[in-house]
Amino acid sequence: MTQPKNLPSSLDIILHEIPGVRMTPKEGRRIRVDSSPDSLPALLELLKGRMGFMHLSAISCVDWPETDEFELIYHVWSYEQKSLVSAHVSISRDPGRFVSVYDIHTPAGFYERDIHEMFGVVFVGSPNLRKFILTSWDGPPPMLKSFDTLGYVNETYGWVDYQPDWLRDVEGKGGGIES
Amino acid sequence: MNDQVPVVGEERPETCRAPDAEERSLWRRVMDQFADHCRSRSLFVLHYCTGCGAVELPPTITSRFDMERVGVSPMVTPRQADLLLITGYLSVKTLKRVILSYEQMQSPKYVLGFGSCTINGGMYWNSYATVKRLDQYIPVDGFIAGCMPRPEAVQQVILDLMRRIDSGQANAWRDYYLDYDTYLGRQAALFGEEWHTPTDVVAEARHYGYFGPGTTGVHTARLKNYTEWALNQIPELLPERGRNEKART
Amino acid sequence: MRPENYSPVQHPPSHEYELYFGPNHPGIEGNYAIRVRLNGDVIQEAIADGGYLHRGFEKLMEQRLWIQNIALVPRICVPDPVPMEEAYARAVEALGGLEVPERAQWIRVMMLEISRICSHLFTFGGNAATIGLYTNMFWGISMRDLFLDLFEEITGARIYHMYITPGGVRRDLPEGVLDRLEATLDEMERRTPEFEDLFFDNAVVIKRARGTGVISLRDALAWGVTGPNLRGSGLPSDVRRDDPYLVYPDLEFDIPTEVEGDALARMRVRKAEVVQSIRILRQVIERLRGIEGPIRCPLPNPLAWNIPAGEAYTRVESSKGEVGFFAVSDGGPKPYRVHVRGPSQMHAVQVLERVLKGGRLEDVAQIMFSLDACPPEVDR
Amino acid sequence: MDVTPKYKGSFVKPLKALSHLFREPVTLPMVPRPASDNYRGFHVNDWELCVGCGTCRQICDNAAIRMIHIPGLPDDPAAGLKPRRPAIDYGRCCWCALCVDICPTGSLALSREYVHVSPDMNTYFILPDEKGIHGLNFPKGWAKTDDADLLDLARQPMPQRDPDSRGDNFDEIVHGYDDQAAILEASRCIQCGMCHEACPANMHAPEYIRAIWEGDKERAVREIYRTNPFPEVCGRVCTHRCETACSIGKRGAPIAIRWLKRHAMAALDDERVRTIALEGKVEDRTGKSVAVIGSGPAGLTAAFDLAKLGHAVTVFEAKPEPGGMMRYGIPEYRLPYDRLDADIAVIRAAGVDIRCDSPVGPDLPMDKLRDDFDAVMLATGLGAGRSTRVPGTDHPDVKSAVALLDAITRGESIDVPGRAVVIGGGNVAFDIARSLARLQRKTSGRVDMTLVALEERDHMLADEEEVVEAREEGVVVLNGRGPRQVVLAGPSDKTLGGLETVRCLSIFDEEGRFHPKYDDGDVMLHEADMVIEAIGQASDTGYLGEDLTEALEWARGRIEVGADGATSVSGLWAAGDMVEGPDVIHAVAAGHRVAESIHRFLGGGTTTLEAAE
Repeated sequence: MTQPKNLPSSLDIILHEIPGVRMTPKEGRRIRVDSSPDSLPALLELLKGRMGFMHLSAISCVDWPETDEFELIYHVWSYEQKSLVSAHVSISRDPGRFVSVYDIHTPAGFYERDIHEMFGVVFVGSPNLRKFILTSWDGPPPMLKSFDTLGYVNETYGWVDYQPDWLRDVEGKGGGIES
Repeated sequence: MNDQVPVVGEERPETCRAPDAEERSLWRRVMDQFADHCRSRSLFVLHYCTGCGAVELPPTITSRFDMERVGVSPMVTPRQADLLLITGYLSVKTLKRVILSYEQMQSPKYVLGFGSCTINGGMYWNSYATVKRLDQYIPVDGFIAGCMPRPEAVQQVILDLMRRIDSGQANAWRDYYLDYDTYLGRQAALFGEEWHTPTDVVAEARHYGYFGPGTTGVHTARLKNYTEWALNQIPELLPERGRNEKART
Repeated sequence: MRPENYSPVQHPPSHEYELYFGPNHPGIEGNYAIRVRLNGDVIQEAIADGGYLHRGFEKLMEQRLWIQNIALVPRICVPDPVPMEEAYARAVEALGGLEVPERAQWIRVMMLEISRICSHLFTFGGNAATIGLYTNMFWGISMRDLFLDLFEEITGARIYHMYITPGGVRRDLPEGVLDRLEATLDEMERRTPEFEDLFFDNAVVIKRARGTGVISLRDALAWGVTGPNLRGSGLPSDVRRDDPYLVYPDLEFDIPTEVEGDALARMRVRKAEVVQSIRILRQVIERLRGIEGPIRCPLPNPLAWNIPAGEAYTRVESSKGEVGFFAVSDGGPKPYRVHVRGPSQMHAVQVLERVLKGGRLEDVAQIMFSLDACPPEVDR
Repeated sequence: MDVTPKYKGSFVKPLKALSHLFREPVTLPMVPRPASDNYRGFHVNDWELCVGCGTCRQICDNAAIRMIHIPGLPDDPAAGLKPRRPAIDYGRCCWCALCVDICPTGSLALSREYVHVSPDMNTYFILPDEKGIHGLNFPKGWAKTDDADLLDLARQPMPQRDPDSRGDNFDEIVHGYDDQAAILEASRCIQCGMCHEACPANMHAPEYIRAIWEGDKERAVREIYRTNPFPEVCGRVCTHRCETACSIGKRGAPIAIRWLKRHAMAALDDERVRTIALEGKVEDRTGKSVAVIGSGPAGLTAAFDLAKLGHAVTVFEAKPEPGGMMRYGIPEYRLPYDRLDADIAVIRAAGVDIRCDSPVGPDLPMDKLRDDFDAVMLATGLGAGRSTRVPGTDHPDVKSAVALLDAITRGESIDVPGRAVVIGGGNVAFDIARSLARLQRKTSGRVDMTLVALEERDHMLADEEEVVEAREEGVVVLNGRGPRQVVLAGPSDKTLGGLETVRCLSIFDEEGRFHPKYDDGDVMLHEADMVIEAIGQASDTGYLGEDLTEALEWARGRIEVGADGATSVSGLWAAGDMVEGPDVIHAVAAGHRVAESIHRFLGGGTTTLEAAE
């Protein structure tokens, strides 16, 4: 089974109905779609309703501090077209707020909760944004690029200071661990 | 009962200590050694999969590597378990449950750390979520190298532990009583000042005869608030408290 | 025992209560917890509670070189590590434009399928144990161990192989390992009827598992169920077939399905998948004997390896469902971002919460096992 | 829920499990099984092979490897040996074996031992040797294989002229890497730093290689100029001690560090290079003045450093152009004069006053220099050729290589001999042999050039590529032969007939002194019109004057100096070939040391250019 040749063109027709959307076919059943934040729910709705992109494979979030943006990527798969559309939207980092797509794709519930936990993005309308993984965490959202995990670790936990016999011998001779 | 529930405001500074071997009568020494021997031949492992290493426990317990032939078998409740296997990395969230489970186990109890993660952080040395050194939070009787240790290595560490129990050398559990204040301090540093557990370790330390200078201190002093709160929650204990107060006045 | 930092609450009526199921509980797979609100023994509400195995993988991967991450990825899913390696390697290959040599592709398929069998045997054992049938567990685990021996021979490690690397695999197959794999497959086939008798034809199993934890196809699609669980509800969908990778298009295999969508159906799908995996492996053995060549494309010096900026989303069919890796490179020596989509992220949280509702307390463990949820994959 | 009762179980079927009662048990004995052939157990490290490069530490994802300095192990920067070995923290290790797959020497491997049990945490930090963690000599498990090597052991080929197109001209042979090849070559570097320590001038090779890999040529040039004001020269003719020490070279071809330097320099225009080179130049003048005698690499390096530190530096050069041996010794096909000029232009731009055609002597007495300047540095090199002094060498057609090379550089017309023999096996011998061969081809179209070296082929003093390229150009290289006498064409003919050589049995005596032994039975005559001696040079220090020669301390014909180049006479320094050999980069290193010492002497304190950065 190969990718239907007409998929990009038929997608194109649909995508013309939504403002602010650009499509880039990529290799191997992957299509990248860049969307404006406002158009995203309509885009997912259309993809689901008209083209059968009903499986929300994942929502990925990428932190771009340089442009002060969060990039959200919605990966939707169509069991009929056997293709994956990755819809990219960029939202402002402060405040990181976006609309939930839970009413279109149920799995979004978990992914939005996860992104909320790890990046601090608030999804308006998401059914459950309570903490799940980081219940005993009160620091900043750890996946932010600004969070320095090694720095935190050095501050919070202790390391073993090994003193094996061979090391003492070597140190006695003037050697030792090199920095 | 007096031993188990310290009364609010009551100072009991004196330490107590279980008799050393030479102080014990011959009969007791023989009986203790016999008990150690029996204990080493029937270790119940708490069924708690704390990390990746747990995936090698089913093979260890089941037919192929069959640890049951030396009396090691899984136990579902901490109350009846002797051995707590920390099978790899511990997230902070899990460590809380591990400490709660550990405190529920009856002494003497043993802890084994599996693999790199329990020794010095392992693979996840720069992860914000996992604890780097297990022995800072609970006393550990032994470690195994590996990531993860294979069943034969697990067998060897358990056999080693059995040997040490048999010869009366596996006594890390006593450290928890003797240094409870330090352990509690480290736990609280990680979990926050609110941290407390339902088990009254100080009273247990008295009970087992390992109430030392390090058992109480600045950190355990904080627990009094919670003890008082607990006493108020459990009505049956209240007359007890009244009686003690009366006796004091 | 009361949970830590407990605060007093108004006691509910005695027939309605809340129960902490896990993380320290024999009936739970891995270090995971479910809070259930019960009326009698009927579950009113289930709330999944994860994070006990959280290590911050996605953060850690941003701190390590592209090559160093091959050591990290298998640890995302303990019972079925190979698909994680494959998904990561393929993401790097897609970003870096690497071509995997043919022999390496076949070896990778072999690894993936052995891993699938191992994982299914593990689940089979665990699932039986939750119904109280320990013989199955003993059989399943010791059968799996024979495959782990093969892993050890090929990769030098039993559980975490760290064998698949971007561009191929790390070592060629040792001499004669294909024969031993064939012998193990023979043994597996010989044992399959016994497993059938012991488990699938066992009245206890059928009574317990039939009609338990039912997911209709409609719900399965809506809730994002994938893998054997989705096929247990009737949709013949498989990433290996729909979004093919490696040499799967050259292989003949069926996609087994069941229509009931209950715990039993899901287990039957897994059993049928093991048969298909054996079928695939026999073809792989046949082909591997005739393919010589390099096992890895030339890689740049791993200490000076910048991958061109871009992004890639790769999917792999693991024993638990669809694994997805979304890797973003900013042109640097380390990944800018890797997002791991584990199938259990759906199965163990939203799906489990929904399926448990209205179920019975004693079925919690069984349902969780029948969904083959893998907690480390949820927590990452 | 309505479910079709498709399956109907039986209570009897599971009883089949009872048949297992009579099967062989799957249970294994309770001893650790032997692990598989490529098992990843505990580390083993062959200390004989390990060079202490620390690449394992770099690749380790878990920071589990620390390098331990162990006194008593071989410590030889020039050979790329560091007295340190990796120690592994089994509280971190994940047995991914990337350290094994990247190990440049192949010393590190994983054994098949996998049981280590102890309550003592200190036992989890181990210093692996070849016996393994418990000294039990378990067999090796996961070890390096050819197809799994993570390092690229092959060098990027260097495009260069083929023998046909280079044999009759003095155009540069090497073309230099293009950007792509340079990045690929730089990417092979594992940043172990062996080259840095092996380099006499301690050049920051890892840093500039990394900068080239990142495409940042400016940073590369900046790193190069931190320690070397002759990058154009050293990028071409350096004896590259760094490449000898390179860890990759232990099993493969070392990184082409020299050519990468050449590439970085070629990538920037001279103007930009000058700006970068003069960064950090002190603006304030100190008011002190320094005289440097000789404009070779040692003198000019010191001059450059001192000028950057704010001193007024004047260089006195006897010859018409600056550069010393770099110009008058090294042929143009190896080092084009315009590239040398580029380096010198940078030094001039730093404010160094180079006065050519100014020999120290009657017109410019040494005493006057010492009076006029606050400090004087001698860097006059080895300008005079030495003779073998075998019979017949006083013949006018027996020439010194140095003098001939000098004449070729000056463009003086030479009577190109139809047939020539060169005595010597060093780089100078090849320089003159190849230069003359070019002239032969240019004038007569054919080459008849024989080079006679005392050393065997495997122990030639010259660089390997010199030997190979000379042969390609038609030079006949004869090894293991020593000169016996220069013979005349006939008993009455005064013209040169050729050179007689004998087989050399050994070069050094038991005490390691130069004392060749010959087999007098094996004599060969090489007919020639010219014999050139290239067996070493001597310094001509006549300009010093008798008083100063008397005042200085000498050792074996060379001025004795301290580690910082200061002579026994206050205010006088000496460096370069006249003090110690043998090549440009050593001279550069010596120049730096002298500059630092002079700077301190002039009251500059301990501030150095390195520190000023």
